[in-house]
Amino acid sequence: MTFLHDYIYYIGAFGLIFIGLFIMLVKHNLIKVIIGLSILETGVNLFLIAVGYISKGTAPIFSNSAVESERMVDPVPQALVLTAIVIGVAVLALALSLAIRLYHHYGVLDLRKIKEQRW
Amino acid sequence: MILVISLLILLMLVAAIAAIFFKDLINAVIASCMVSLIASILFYFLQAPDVAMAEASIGAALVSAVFIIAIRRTKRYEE
Amino acid sequence: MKSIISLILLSVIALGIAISLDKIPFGVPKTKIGDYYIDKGREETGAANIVTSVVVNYRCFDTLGEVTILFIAAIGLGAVLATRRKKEKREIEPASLVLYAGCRFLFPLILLFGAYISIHGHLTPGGGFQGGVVVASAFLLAYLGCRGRRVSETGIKTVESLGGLVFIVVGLVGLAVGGHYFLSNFLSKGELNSLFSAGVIPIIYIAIGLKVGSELTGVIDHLVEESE
Amino acid sequence: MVSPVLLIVVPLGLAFAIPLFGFISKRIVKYIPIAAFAFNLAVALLLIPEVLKHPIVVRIGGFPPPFGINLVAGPVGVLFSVLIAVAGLLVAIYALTYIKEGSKEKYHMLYLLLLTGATGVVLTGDIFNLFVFFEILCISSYALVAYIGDRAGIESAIKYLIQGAVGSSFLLIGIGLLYGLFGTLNMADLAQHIESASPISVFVPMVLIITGLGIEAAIFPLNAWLPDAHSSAPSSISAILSGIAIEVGLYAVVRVIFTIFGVSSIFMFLVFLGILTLLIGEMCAFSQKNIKRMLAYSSIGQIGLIVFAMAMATSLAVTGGLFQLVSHTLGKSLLFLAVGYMIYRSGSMEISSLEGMGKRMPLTSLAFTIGAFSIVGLPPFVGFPSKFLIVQAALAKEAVLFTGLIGLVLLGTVIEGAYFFRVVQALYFKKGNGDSERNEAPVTGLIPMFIFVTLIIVIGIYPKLLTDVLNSAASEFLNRIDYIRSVIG
Amino acid sequence: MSLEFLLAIAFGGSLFTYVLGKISSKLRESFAVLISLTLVVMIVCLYGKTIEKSFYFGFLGLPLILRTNMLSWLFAIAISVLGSLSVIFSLSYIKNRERADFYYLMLLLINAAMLGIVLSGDLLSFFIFWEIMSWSTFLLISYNRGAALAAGMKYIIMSTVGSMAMLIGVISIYTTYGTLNISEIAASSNLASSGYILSILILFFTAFGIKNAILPFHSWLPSAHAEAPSPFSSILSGILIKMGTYGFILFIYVIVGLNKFLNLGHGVLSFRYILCILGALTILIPTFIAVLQDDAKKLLAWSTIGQAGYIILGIAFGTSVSVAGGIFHFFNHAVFKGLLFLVVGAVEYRTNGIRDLNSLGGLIKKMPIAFIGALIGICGLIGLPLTNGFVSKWLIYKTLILEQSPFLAFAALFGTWGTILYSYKLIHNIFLGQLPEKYRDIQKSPFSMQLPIIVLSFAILLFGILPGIPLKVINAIGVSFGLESLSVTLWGIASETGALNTINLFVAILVGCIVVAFIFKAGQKAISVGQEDNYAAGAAIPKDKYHYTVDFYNPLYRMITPYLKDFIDAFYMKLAGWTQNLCSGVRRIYTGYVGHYVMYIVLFVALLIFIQVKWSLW
Repeated sequence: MTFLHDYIYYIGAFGLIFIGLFIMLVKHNLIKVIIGLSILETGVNLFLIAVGYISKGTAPIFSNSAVESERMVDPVPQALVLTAIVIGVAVLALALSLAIRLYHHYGVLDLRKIKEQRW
Repeated sequence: MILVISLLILLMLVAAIAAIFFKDLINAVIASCMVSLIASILFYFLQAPDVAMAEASIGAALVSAVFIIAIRRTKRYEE
Repeated sequence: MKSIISLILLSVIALGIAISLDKIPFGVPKTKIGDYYIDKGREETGAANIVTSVVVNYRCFDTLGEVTILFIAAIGLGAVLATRRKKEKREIEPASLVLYAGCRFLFPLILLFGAYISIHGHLTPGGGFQGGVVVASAFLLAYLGCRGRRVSETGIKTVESLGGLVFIVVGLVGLAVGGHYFLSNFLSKGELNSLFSAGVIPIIYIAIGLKVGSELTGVIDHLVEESE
Repeated sequence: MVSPVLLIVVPLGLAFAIPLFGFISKRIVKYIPIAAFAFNLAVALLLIPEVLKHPIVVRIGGFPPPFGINLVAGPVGVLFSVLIAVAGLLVAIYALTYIKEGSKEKYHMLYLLLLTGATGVVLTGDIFNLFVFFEILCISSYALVAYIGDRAGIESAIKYLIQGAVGSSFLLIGIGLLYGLFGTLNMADLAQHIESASPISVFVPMVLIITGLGIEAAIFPLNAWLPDAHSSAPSSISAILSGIAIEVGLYAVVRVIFTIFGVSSIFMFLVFLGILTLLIGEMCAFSQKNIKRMLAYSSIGQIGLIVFAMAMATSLAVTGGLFQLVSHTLGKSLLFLAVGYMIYRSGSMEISSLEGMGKRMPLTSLAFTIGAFSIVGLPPFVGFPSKFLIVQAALAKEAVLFTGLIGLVLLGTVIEGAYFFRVVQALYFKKGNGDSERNEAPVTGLIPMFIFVTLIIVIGIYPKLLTDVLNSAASEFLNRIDYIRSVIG
Repeated sequence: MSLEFLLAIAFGGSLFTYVLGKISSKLRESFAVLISLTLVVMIVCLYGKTIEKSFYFGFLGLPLILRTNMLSWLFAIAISVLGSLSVIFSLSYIKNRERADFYYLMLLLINAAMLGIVLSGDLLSFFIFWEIMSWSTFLLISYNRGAALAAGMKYIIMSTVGSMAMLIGVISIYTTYGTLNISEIAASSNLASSGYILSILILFFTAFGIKNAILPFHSWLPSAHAEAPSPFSSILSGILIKMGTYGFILFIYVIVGLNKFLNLGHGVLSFRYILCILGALTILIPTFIAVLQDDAKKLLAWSTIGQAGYIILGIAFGTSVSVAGGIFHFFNHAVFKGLLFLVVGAVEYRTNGIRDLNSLGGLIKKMPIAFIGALIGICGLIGLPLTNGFVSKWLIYKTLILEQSPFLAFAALFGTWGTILYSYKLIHNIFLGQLPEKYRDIQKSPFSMQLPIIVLSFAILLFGILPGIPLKVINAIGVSFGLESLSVTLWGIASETGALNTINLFVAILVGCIVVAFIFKAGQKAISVGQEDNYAAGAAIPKDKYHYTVDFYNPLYRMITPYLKDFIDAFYMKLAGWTQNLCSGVRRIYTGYVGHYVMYIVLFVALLIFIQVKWSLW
């Protein structure tokens, strides 16, 4: 149980990261690769938040003065993840628009067939 | 509590793995949407409500919508 | 074959990361910076939501960069998807009545919700980003329900620009009056937990909200525009 | 006193304001980048004397360094800012008439933002802020590579994007690990605490960060995007990507290795990596038929040389590496600009289609020739003193190994000479097959080329212009204690 | 007269000529001649002066030094005189060609750079001027297009290899001695170990050997000389490759010093001996390859390599007589090879670019001045008495025989036989015999072409009859190296082992000529027959095929051809081919499939982590 408590978030986060990377490594379909990218980014975000977590902490919001005595979790990773999420969506949107244009030009999304730029 | 979380994480990983195998890209997108949703629940458990909101609205809703629009304009099935 | 190689490589990386993670125990406080923010954040910024104070004040340069990235994505998307052919009026299959009515009903509510989230970013969870995304999702809904309706591109661009400029100008005013620091919090902090508090934070967050909302709307607009 | 923060904020503000200017008049939009970089150049030049005395630390929002974000305008930062401003200004002038298709407004916005991101990367003193500016740089380059929207551009952009996204994810994981280990994001603060952790646990974040940044820096196994992207982008963007973007990536790698981690044990590995990058770049360029691809591969080779020089980590070597970096920026930007109009006139990127260009576009061909000679390292052009310094640094190591390695470097130079001389021959001494009437590039294209040529020759003849700044920049890289002291106090 | 002023005129003049060319071609030509003549006058004024002066701005903290002494002066005067003659020759040669501005710019730039090389007093400026010379030469070799492009590429690649070797050498010297000033290095080089000096010499001699085309590095030269414009070929062959010779002299005698040089290595394996052997081989093989050539300029190019062998042999042998012979032979070679290239250039000019020896002939009546030039030129080349070539070769033979080096002496003599063969072939196939139909109406060469030919022919005879004039300078150079002084008289050299006195020779040959002339007069008149007046059983004779100059020396060819394959060049070509294949192979790693690229990234990370975890290297 302590093992689960200590590592389950890390396992989840890096599980997502490696699944995302695996998709990007072995899949040929561009949309699939972008899905892999999105999973990878979710994993990274989860990992960052997990780093900042403090056992039995509360959210870093002073909604009223009563909670002050309690420990609060680290707000910095949350700020970082907010930024990272937005960066992620920016990259995904750009990637998908490129995919749409690529499909226009090539008629396929199979990356093995999109090899005009090489060597 | 920890068991619930473990179960959620397991579900999330299963959804992610499922995204590898779906030939129908819409299904894969829905799987990844599910990953995002569960992640946002986990964020909430990790005392990060701001991030949970952002992940839920961006990761689960907006990105999936963008994916679906993109799939509509390209091809639905992976060959 | 390829997946086996990939798995081997990934497991090597996993091993390395595990070694590193061993030094980062889960759930243990490790940072003096976070503590500093929690201790001093309220006095220094006047925001009840420490995450907001970090995002908009301590690390607001990141945030400036972040809205820039979204801005780039919106422009880039426009540049990539730009079509040279004229937009002609096409016959658009109208959405079902339920959807149409629902959209018309929900659209203002969602907008309101988004505005609320943006404005109360320094008090409650949420803020400009989340609010902006909610606003954008309202427009997404509008595209689903009221097909054929388009947001004016000029409007989006203006709001986008103005949002960014407000951010920068607030920063430059800070540079000019607020002790010569860019983006310093030069307005009065006000009383904690009240709407008009935390100096420039609400102003910046509203600007961010407008900017994020308009940018994401622009992104959706560009994507949907040609989808028929 | 001018604040270095203006270097970032003013171009950013102008970029945001471009749509508003666009409502007033479509014409003035294209002059905004010129105004922005002229301003930046002036500010950066004003900063130089002050910075040479002691680095300027700017606190954003007024919070002291480990708690707020800070900018560090040291000699390195200002050197790069000047470089970015010069290249940005000249390429913006070039783009006045070069960019004809697509939405010009979007092009100019993205262009401004790309260089703003680059300036941010070199000035920031916070590693997550570095990540953010790095993403600005990368994402705007993805968009600009795809800007024309033809097959090659889109294909290259998506490939670039996928690799770049993997890289930035690695970078973010690395930053997360560092934050978990040390609880801070400030680079000076990290550098201060880095020894307190066990080397093995610091190693993994270091590898991840180097990989993430190294993708933009085009170090050997990570550089597959470069030839595609550089050859498919519009030539003005190729000039910036090749002249600024990869240099800034390299800056980030070097900054991370030298200042944050301060690991001297990995330098030997980087020396070999640099040599490998150099040889592979030059060999790939040797058998190219496409001129822009050839130039792109040549950039890889040059980056290898710079990595090699930097990794020797002596004062002389880092000075030489920085000098090589400056000379590469000047030379390669000039080459891409010159090639841009040649391709425009001949309608093809094949080297064979450039035959006889010496007659059709004499001034442009001359600019190309001078750029090529400078890249190869022939005197009296700027490439020579930089190569000289690098060779000197390697021989000053007084080790047989380094003498052998410098032999390999110079072998790479011979290959480089071979393919550049071949192109020069094609320009001047082969009969063109098309029309041969004179059709020179427009004045706005020639002015930046002329300024680049002037810089190349003047610095080549009188390298002392640069060496003071380069020396203090090199010592900023090498003295991490001073850096930490100047930031944390 | 300051040296930087001289160089400023040389470089500035070349650029200004280009600018003037845009205005008017007349102006450009007169200005080019003016500049080159000014340089000659200025250098003549420098005679006997010793100046050493640092330039007012340095380069990367290193001072740039210009200096002149007797050695520099001898080279400088050769450069400026031959340079101005070839500019004058170019006036009509290049007149109607396109891109004449460029031609003059490069010609003057190369001359200026060569002056810079010989006038530089430190190795850095030496290297800078060397490089400027290298790339401008490349541009000018490629000027003729066509086959010239490949020749230019070959030249520049080999030259870059040499320059890079030299760059390492220069910087290595700087890191060891902390200075690049030649006289300071010379003063401190005694302290260095011979191993270090040997490695430095090997680096530099690679560079100089490539420029000087000694044997393993010669393969760029034939095509480059053949394809360059003829006035430039004469500079290339006469002066430019001799920059390598200058480097050899500078390093052996000035920087390293003779004593140190002679003591590098032992016996057969001594550095000096190896250099001599290389010189001897450079005489032997290229001379006979020259016999096989059918292209006049190629023939002269191979001959240049052979003659360069004599020079290297003389210099590397290292006695005072041999050094004097080597330097004198350099000077003479500049004169007569310059002359021969100009003659071939004149013929080429009139015959519209024909240099094929098989299709020329009988031009003696049409171009008498050129014929006389060629005759005197080949006399000098062979080393007939009363020409300057005789004196220098005599000095070299004498040393070799006196010092009892049979192989080297044999090589030198045998090389002369080959020289006679190809020289005769050259003059016979161009000027003697019958005039082909198509050259009936050929004109005499214009005056601007005749003038350089006349001047150079005169110089050959003058220095052949009065060798004391240059030998005095050369003796002074030798003395400054610490060699024994020779007793030079105006007519030759007086020494106890056999004096050289050209007056006696002159009288003897005059008498001999008169006797031969009488015998010739007394003989039968030859009957001249038309070229088509051949009997071939009534069949028409294809003129080109049965032209009697075709397959000159055919029996000899059959004898020596199998042994004279240029396997070194073949090896270089093969190497180039391998490099090309390797390069095409390497770039296949960029497969174009993104999955592979992502794999590279992941591989990089995994590899680093694996190494660190496994071995903890870092």
